[in-house]
Amino acid sequence: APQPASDGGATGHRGAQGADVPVGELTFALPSSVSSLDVGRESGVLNYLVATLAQESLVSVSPAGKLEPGLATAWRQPDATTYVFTLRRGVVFTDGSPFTAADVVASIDEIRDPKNGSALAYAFAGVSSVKATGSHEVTIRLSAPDAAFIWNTSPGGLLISSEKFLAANRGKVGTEKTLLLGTGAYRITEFAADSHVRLESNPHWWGARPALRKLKLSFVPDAGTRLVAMKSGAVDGALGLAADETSGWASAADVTYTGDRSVVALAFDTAKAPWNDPHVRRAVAHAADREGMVKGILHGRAEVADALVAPEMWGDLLPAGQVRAGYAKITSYGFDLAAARAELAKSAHADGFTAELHYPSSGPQLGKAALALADSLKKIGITLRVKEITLEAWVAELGTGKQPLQFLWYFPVTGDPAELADPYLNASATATDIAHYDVTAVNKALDSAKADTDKARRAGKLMTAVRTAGDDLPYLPLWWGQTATALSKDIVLQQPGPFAFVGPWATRIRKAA
Amino acid sequence: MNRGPLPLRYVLTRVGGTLVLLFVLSVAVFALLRIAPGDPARTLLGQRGATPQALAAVRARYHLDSPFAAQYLHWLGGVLHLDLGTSIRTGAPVSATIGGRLALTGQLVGLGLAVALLLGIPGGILTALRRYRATDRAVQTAGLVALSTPAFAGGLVLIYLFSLMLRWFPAYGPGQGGGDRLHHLVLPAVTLALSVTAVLLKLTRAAVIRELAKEHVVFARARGVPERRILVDYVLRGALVPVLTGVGLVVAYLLAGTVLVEQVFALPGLGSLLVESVTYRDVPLVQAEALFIATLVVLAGLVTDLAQPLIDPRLRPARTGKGNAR
Amino acid sequence: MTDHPTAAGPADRTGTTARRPRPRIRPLTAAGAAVAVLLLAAAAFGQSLLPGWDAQDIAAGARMPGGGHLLGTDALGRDIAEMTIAGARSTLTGAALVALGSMLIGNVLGLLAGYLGGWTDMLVRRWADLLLAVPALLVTLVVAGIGGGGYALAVCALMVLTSPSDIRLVRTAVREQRHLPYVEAAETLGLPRRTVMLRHIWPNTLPVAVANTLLNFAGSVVALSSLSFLGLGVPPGAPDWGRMLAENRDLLYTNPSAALAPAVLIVLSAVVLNHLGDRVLEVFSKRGNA
Amino acid sequence: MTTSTPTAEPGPGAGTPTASLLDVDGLRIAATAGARHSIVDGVSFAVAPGECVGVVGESGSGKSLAVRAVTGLLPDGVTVTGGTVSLGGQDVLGLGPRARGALRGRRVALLMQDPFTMLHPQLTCGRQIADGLREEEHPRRGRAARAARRAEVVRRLAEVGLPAEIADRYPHELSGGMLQRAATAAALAADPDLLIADEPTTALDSANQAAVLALLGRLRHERAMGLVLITHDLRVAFSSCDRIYVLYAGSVLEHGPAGDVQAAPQHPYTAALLASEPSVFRRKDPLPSIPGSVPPPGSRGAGCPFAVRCAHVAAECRTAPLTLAAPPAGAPGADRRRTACARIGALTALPGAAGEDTGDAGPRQAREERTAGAPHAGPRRSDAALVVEGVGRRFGTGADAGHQALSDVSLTVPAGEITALVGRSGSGKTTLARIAIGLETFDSGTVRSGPVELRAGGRPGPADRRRLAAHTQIVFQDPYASLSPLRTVGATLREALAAARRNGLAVDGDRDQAVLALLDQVGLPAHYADRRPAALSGGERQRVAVARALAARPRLLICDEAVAALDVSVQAQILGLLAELRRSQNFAVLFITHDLAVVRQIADRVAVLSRGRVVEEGTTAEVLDHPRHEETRRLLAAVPEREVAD
Ligand SMILES: Nc1ncnc2c1ncn2[C@@H]1O[C@H](COP(=O)(O)OP(=O)(O)OP(=O)(O)O)[C@@H](O)[C@H]1O
Ligand SMILES: Nc1ncnc2c1ncn2[C@@H]1O[C@H](COP(=O)(O)OP(=O)(O)OP(=O)(O)O)[C@@H](O)[C@H]1O
Ligand SMILES: [Mg+2]
Ligand SMILES: [Mg+2]
Repeated sequence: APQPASDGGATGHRGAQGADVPVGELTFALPSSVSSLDVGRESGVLNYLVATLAQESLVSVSPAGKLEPGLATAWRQPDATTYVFTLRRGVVFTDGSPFTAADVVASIDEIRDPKNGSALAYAFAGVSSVKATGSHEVTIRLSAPDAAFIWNTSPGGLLISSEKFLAANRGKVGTEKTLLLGTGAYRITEFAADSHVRLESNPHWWGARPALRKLKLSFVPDAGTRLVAMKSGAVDGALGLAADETSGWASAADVTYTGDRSVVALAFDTAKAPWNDPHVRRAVAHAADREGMVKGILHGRAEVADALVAPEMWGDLLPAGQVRAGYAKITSYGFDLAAARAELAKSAHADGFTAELHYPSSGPQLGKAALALADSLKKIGITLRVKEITLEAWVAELGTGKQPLQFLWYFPVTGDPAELADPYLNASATATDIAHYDVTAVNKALDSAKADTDKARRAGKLMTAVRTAGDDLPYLPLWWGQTATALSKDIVLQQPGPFAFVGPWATRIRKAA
Repeated sequence: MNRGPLPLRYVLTRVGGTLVLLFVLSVAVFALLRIAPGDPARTLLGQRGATPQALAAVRARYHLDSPFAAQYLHWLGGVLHLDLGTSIRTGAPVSATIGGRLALTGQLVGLGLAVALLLGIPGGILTALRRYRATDRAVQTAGLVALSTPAFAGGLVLIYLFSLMLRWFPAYGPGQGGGDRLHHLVLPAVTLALSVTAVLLKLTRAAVIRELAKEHVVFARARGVPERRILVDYVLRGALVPVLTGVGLVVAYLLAGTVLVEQVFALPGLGSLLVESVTYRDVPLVQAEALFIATLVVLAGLVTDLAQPLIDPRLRPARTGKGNAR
Repeated sequence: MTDHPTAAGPADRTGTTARRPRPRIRPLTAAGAAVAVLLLAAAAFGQSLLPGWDAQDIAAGARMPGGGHLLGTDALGRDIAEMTIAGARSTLTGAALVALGSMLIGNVLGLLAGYLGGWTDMLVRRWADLLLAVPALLVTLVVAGIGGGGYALAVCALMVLTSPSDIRLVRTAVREQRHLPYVEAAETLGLPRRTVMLRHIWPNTLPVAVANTLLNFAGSVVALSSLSFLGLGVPPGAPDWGRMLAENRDLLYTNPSAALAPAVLIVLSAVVLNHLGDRVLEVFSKRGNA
Repeated sequence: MTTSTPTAEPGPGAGTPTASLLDVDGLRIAATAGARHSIVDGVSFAVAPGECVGVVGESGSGKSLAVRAVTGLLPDGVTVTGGTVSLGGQDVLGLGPRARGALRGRRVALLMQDPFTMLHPQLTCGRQIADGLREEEHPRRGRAARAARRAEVVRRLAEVGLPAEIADRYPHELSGGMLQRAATAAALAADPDLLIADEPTTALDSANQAAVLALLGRLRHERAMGLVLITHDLRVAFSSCDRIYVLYAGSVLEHGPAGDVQAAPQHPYTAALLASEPSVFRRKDPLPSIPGSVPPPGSRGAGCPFAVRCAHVAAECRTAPLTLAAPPAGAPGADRRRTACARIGALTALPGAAGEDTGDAGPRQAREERTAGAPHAGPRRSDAALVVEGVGRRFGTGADAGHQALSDVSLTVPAGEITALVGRSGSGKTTLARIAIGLETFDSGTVRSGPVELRAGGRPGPADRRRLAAHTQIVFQDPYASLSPLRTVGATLREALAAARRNGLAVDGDRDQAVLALLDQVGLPAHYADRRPAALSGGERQRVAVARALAARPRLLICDEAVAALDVSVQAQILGLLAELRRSQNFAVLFITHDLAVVRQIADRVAVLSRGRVVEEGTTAEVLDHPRHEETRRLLAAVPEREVAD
């Protein structure tokens, strides 16, 4: 299995060792509110942190990003469009009912039902049928080959509940009264929307009993309050901290930074002036002081991005070394205002122009980056107006194509480069290709990679697509993000990696040795 | 004191006026949410899942694409049956969601109001009695600073002092159970009360000073009515109506303050619910909550209005015309 | 003290020709006025006197005080001291706009309602009641939040929502003046009603309106910075105390001055404005011609 | 400035009763806020049990402050700076606030001017009377005690002539006269030895005035209580007090037995005051007045404060310290009197109220002269300045019963004549005046104000308002609110002139010149054009108000109680001014007043209004000398004047 790249991986103070003794109850702060536990309903990043403790998927993802057995002990792919999962036996839901194939089918059908408007619907959009082909066997057929599909059966795309439960509680799942039902390592015992969730370990879980018996996740949206809570000992740790927030935390906690595979990029609409002019895009790329942004705005807690796809996203497709080598060949546009001016002079907009860039209020670091960019663009004659809008408005704006210059801010849920490459670089993905990037070679490479079951060949095709796009600059990748986990000095989180929070992360909490 | 019954006409006019006010407000809120740009369906589906079919399904489910009047009537019909719809974001019934938050915010506002009343009114009386002296100036200055400090900044300072330095009170969260809840709500309530206390202080001080200067107070002194009785029965009674009106008005301040205070202290109350619902454009929730808050404020106003004739006989209908001296 | 008689009978004879002593200017008030002038000067000239206030040094990032930066720098490497001075403009302008706009609305509607009475009065009063029934900050939050977070929208919403206090105040003041002999004398001179309203009544209601405007100004500084704290308010990058406070809050435990400087100025300007407003009211109510 | 020396004080031998209830000696009061200046400069007076002492003097002379100092209730911003006050032999100035508070109610109580503000609006009258009862005699706790208190309250109400049910009434449910009685009962609740009544009747109409004065007199006798009556109304003081102190600008200028002082004043100020008081029985032609006005505190020179206005002033008056000395023997009651006039020896008998003054031709002759030109049959309608016919006005609509302020009122104001409108408070005088000038609507009847026909039920339109403005102008009662506080006198007058020009008056010459001419007409110096109202005295303000009205060269001037708020000296000035202007400009005047003496002094005709109806109308002489209607007789009877002339 590929190890996380050294600079994208954990940079904690101590090794992830811990004593194997039971831990009573811990409280962790989460940085914003959760008002529904159902990830299909409220598709925030934080819901996953909670839901993956209580619910499982067919396959699981190791902290390093490797696909491993989950509720399916094995899976095979008889042909390019068929997946057969053999389910684990003897598993029970936390309400005591046994886990069977019908539950899997019901869970997937729930997501696919357009009436439910599930946020996960995209993951099963290419599925033509889901059938229980035995009491403990499920067969999924796709309408077209999709080599990355297996990732959609990991917690990022599917969390399984019981058929009976789903039928009885349609539309109410994840609320205070109707908690999540799953087979996971923990059982949710209490949920107060926008306040906290309580969980306790599930004695009937099929895995090893976790050391941490009970935990409480508190939602503390205010950064200052969060820090005071840590300093005053009201919480034992905090998850999902923004990189720029952690400066005050060092004295109170151990802070671990891990690449979270997320990417922040600028998307140029290549179908619209002035962004259809590659010189303009290059001028902007040269004017973006990405090193400075990472250093200044993110306090060094991020990595300057060479491409849209973070290196960890290649998972077990391609060894880290080869990913880096491939990325190294992408034309790099270093910070160079003179070069930027020269590019702009070559363009059809030599006298400069005015553009607008919106960022979501939940991403202040994006705003700061935009301001930094505006500052240097001003020097080459481009006026960039920066505007803050709500996350809601920003999300709504993304697909509409009204803004020719946009931020792309993406948190992947899988460990496959296609998750980003397919929607954003393939011209056939009309809803998501916000750059309207349409290069035949790239389209072809992506299409054939989709059907290719050979890992190496597929990796090659994807790399071609990513590299070509890197040179063409429909997106200017700014940085690959990191997330910070702060834990009090007497506990540790084993194996903190870029995929640490895709699975039941709390099972890896230990008392510090 | 024998209290005549409340004038019926007065009560009816006030209650009728309140109902009209609420109706206009509900239309306004409803219109506002429809006019505003953005699309809750998209937010709901997130970045990845916004396929046209899914969008259409969501819109149909929440009646997002029917005409305005139809939407409003549908909603109003629901409201009259005590059905406020379901939250787009959580799928839970709006009434239950609001109901679930009500207790905490109610306690917060109640405690805040209690703090404000207990500090502001006696403070106002004290400063009025000691007017233009050192105590008065000191208290007034403190009030001025309290009034001028944004709630979130005040909250941060209090957290820093009392949670981090002195460790007297917890920094965040609602706590569990009566005593613990109270312990958790002390700092938020004080934060919430800061500016309102200052407002009540100012108001009470002005009202008491105005009353103290009244002829009837001088006359009461001049005929030997004991000082204490003058203060309680004459001065304070006279100041009651303006202070009461002020208390009715500060309810609005308090409710507005909860937004910031709940944010700072991570309290899951109506204020933070509103912020979240606004961010996600959870139309049914925002609508119901806005209306709910407006109703509270309007009711507070109504109560103070109706209380006035009870306190002030001049506002009651005269039993007989002015008699003539005989 | 009022100078006009009670409804009942001949004038109160205690109002005499003696001119009451002019209210002394207290040292505190003088200091307040000086601070207000300084703040206004910073708002007016700060940005031109400090041409480099928005110079970024992004690679250097947030620095501690020292090295030519009195209060350190923010995440974009901008000097916090200079930003704070430059920030007076947007904070105070926004709040002043709210206060003045509300004063304008309040004076126009209050004057019309108070002078004309009848239907106009009824409508204006209902309108004020309606606005009073909604907590201003909440509505601004909803309007600005849902309407797309525009600063202009927030200022306008706050302006409209602040106006009922002005409307009521001016209306009451006008109604107090409305039937005073000097107004009726102007009417019996055959002066047009507009003239009576604008030249006779209005100037006499002005002191209360001015005092209230100062108080509203102070309130708006606080309200706008609260909105900035919630992420609604001035556009990003603009120097604004509320925004700076919100943005630099995470520096609180490393470089407290980054967050404290704007916070202190918010509180200071609100205190000064509140104090001046109170004083104006006090002085004019003592003079008895408010 | 002076202190009255102890030797000049009325000693025991000087006829004052020995067991003094109140002894004020050399009391000084000064303002402490802002510039420190003296307000009361060493005032001494004494009150014996059962005695009624009157303190008279023009507005601002320090009457109220002096007695408030006695009760320890000085307002903020003024303090006692010297002298002694002893109540029943006990020096009270040295006592702490608590001890002084304990004296109030029992030793001394204060009754104030305005019955409408003196009682707490939210407490019943009974409750407020009970609050003052002595606690040891009427305990508050216990059922029986409460019933006893209630009975006591009823008894107290009966004492002031009010029925028991008043105990449960709130002040706003009572009339002014009833309120003043209730307040009196409250003031007497703790049975004080001394009652100080500070202008107790000023806010009442003459009928109520007389009743309240009678009540106070009766109570004083029944209770053998000392009574200090503060008033600016000389008639009131002389008719009901035993002794009189004349206060002027913070000093006592004269004191002595009421009858003696009235008959033979020993100070020119007293004499001038008495002279300028109009009489209800005869017209004084001209009515003497005192020039100028009371100097405000802080601008008083050395010597006699009255020197600047005194007709008999000599050099010594401006320098000699003020001392109270006995008048020369021979003056009535000389042994019991003191005067502060330094020239008392030099001045021969000053005219008193009894003395027939300057060139008065006698009442009947004057009357005949005046009425000779006017036909007895009544005024001619054709050239009348104002014709009111069958006018009715009802206030209040809908549910509450409403109040018929005017019913079927007809009145004619002939051109060039002064018509007085009299009636008790609330009779509808002001309402009628406001209707005549278009400030108030009316329900029925017709009103013709010169060329303008006003219609019932609506306000005049802009054109009518202008024509009305050119014909009719008004002077209001309250000089303090009559002028826009922010505008200078000049600006006010310029605006009036501009309005007059717009309304069709041909004003020739320069506007500033016209302003000066107006000021000159009302007897104000030119430099007053730059002053703001705050810098003017009440009389001066009223002159400006007259000047503003004159700017339009009206044919009808309505004066609504235009002199009611002024001191007699100033009232005389304004009355003289009006009479003279009427002569020179020949406009008609509708003169509203409740003071029959003023009517006698100025009016050609008089109409009596009672409860919204005109009950009597005729020439002044007819109506005042041979009243036909009950109401007129009652009004006349209420005038507190001893008929000295007839
Ligand atoms: N609180 C005060 N502070 C300063 N000066 C005052 C105050 N109260 C009264 N004065 C001044 O003291 C003087 C005397 O006032 P006072 O009220 O005793 O007069 P008065 O003789 O009772 O007059 P009036 O007939 O008008 O009641 C006036 O010139 C007045 O302006
Ligand atoms: N605007 C009004 N609304 C209701 N009632 C009114 C109004 N104006 C006057 N009245 C009533 O009409 C009656 C006549 O009042 P008006 O003022 O004309 O009396 P007045 O003779 O001028 O009395 P005063 O001597 O007290 O000035 C009074 O009972 C008064 O209460
Ligand atoms: Mg007085
Ligand atoms: Mg009147």
